[in-house]
Amino acid sequence: MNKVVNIDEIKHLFKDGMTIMVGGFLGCGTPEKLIDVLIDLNIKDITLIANDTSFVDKGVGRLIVNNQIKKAIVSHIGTNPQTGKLMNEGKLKVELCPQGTLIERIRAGGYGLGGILTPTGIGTVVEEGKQKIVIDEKEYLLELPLRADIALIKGNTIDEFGNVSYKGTTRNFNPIIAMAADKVIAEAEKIVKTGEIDKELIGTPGVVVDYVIKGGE
Amino acid sequence: MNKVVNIDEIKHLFKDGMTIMVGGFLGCGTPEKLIDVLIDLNIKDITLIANDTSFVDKGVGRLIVNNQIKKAIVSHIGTNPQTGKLMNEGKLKVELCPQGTLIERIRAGGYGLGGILTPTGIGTVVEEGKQKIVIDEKEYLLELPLRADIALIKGNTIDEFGNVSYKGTTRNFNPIIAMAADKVIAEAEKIVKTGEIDKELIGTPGVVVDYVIKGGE
Amino acid sequence: MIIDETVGKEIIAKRVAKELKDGQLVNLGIGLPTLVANYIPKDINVTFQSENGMVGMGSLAQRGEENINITNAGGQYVNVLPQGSFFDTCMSFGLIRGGHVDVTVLGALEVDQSGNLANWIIPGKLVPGMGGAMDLVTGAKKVIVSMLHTSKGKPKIFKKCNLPLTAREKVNLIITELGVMEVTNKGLVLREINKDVTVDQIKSLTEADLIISDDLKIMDI
Amino acid sequence: MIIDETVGKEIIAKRVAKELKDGQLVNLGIGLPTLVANYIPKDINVTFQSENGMVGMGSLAQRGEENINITNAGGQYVNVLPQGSFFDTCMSFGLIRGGHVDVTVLGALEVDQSGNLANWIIPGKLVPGMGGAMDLVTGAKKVIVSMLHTSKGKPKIFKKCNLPLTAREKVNLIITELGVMEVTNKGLVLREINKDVTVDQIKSLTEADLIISDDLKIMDI
Repeated sequence: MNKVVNIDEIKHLFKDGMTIMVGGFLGCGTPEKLIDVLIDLNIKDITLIANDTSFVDKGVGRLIVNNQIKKAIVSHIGTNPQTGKLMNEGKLKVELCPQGTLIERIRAGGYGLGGILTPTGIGTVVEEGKQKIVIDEKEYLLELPLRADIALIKGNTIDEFGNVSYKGTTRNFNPIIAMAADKVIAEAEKIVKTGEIDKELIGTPGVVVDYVIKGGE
Repeated sequence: MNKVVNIDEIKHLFKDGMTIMVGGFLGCGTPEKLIDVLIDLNIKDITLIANDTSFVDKGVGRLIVNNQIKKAIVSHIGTNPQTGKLMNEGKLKVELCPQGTLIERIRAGGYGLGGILTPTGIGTVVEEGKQKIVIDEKEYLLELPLRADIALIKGNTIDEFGNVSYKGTTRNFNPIIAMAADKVIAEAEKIVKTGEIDKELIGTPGVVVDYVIKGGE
Repeated sequence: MIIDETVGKEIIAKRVAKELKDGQLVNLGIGLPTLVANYIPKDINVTFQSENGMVGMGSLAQRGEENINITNAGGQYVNVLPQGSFFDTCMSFGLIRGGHVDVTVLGALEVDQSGNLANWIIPGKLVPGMGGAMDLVTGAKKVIVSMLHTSKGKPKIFKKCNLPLTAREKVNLIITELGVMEVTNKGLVLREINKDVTVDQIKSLTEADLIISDDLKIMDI
Repeated sequence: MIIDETVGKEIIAKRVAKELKDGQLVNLGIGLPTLVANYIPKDINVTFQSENGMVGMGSLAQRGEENINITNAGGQYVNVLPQGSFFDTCMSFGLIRGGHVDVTVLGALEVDQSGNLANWIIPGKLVPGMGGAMDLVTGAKKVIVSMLHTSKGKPKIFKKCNLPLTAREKVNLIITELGVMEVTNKGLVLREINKDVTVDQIKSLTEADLIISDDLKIMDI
């Protein structure tokens, strides 16, 4: 089973208005070649779920600058001035979510959980409109799961079956979003034959990956 | 910072009546030398949290046979006839919990979450006495976090700082219980200097491990 | 017994194998379901999950070639295939509860026409615990119960389960040595029948109301 | 400004460093808190967490020696120390929310005598987002706010924060170039004072009610 494809073979997957999750933390661990594809196809009205909106010239930040995002569900937009500008102009909707809550919501979406109970956000504007549940005399916010149509992840070495190994801090959102989308496309720095990655190094099992493409190194 | 100690240096940690989590799935990935310590010290009235009660002569099964367990919170007891016998005689309390729920409850305890919402158990006796929450027209059980006084984990190679690498299916509960206890003792097949384990192979960061002991190979 | 037990189990395993599709992730329960692995069509690629922490599980390890770090959910030493990988229990049940497991195949003590399943406890007699079964039946996309049609001649397929449930209304398909039954909105539909038995024979061994498919076929094994 | 800004920041960093204890896991926020790493006493071993997915974070990478796979929470290339390891965001915030991070050191726009902190938004002006700050302040065992005592002479320590909060009543200690203040049940207690300032000077630069400790000490730097 070989999931390695050319860019042309995944283009049909992308549609205007989709919800797309993208891995990366300020661009570290973002699949840049897949961002290129989104830009080339000029997919519009994307709901983006990611940690942040990166920088204007890096990662998902490029999609912001190219006006392809309708709504961004992220924890931080401070490093990309264009995000704040478009938001203030009413051209981009931003839903800010605490980072630890955001990743647990995505995990809940991928792991079949109905939501999460977190103390983060209690006593802040984050709690507005949300159900509070008291456990052991402590308040928690009920935060709901997130899923996407497509997750775009970045791995270091990936095998033909889709098994992904990561390096350093490039993991961040990648292994989690890989569980929470209907289709998962993984961008590899290096592609090897199935079985060639040390099994103890596999961070995302190929069973959840649908397509593998070769990115830059 | 060297966390490697002799058995004698951890004996003072164990007390009758403690709640102890132990890694392993039917004994695979259980720290057998730490079980020896519990048996040698004859620690009594333990509340055990583990996947199962293993076999009579293996892993936590030996603690059952030795009458050291007061209560077992596990998903399965079928492979250890002594568990059922003691339970029927009223000498051992058993709380059965679906495996996926059990591990998420432990994770919630270690990750600072107030509980989990799972569809597992809905419409069964597992839901008795528990709060049900409806999300998106689907029912979920609110299951509460679990923590322990001590977690006993088993790793393959462990460095002096306590960084743990695992092999094969020995992971199971180990990386999760390591997050959910006041003290964490890790049993190594092999101990190396800090930094000698490939960082991409570390499954449990040493920052959550308090003591490292050398087990069998 | 209309059909010998050993032969019956082989029939069941063969028929279940035909339900599996290329690229699927499948969890086989301990016991009879394990036999399914022996009959996977050669032209499809199916990956097996073992809930103790592995995908890409292979066959039982040969004596002398066991890797003590690689076991199945029954605690036996097994091989891992090239596409396989390992993970902790959270991830394993994330795959299960999150619907990433396409098919789970389990045995049953009782199953009923509403798709209820009981397979983890006989109160006062046998209390093995649910292990991962409740999560598997709740989370997998398709739930196949594979079992001998009766327990020593006594029906196991009921109008309504008597034993405590493993999960409510989650079973999709029941495959026995006598036939293939699908749980539908209208009830339990007999889709296929073993060539050596009659509809009346099946009915007499089934406590549930069986709807006979207009398109009843001979069991494809 | 009573004390030069650069000198002030150094004073703060040095004083914060003395709060850290051997074996602790510490998260330093971006900006001023980062400086704390330069003043850790040589006889203690402190491990730094970076919420993007690392413990054992070392110094910034030298130009030409950057590993593009290893960055800090500000996106800069950093080194990793021998005891370090990497993980995903779930694990990172498990460490944070679960109380495994012993100390978090953050800057503030505003902080108040009840231990409320505001540091993530100025509505209508600056909306960077909370990033990991809400989780850090909620989850870390000890929360230290480290900041210049005023913003160009205007108080930042209030009776009650005006800006939207990062977390409610979670701050334990406020360390500025002028002194060390502890949030207690009774209110905000001035425990230490910079040798070059008077209590009246601090009071005039603080909107909060300051309780002067009976045991007021000279700031230990």
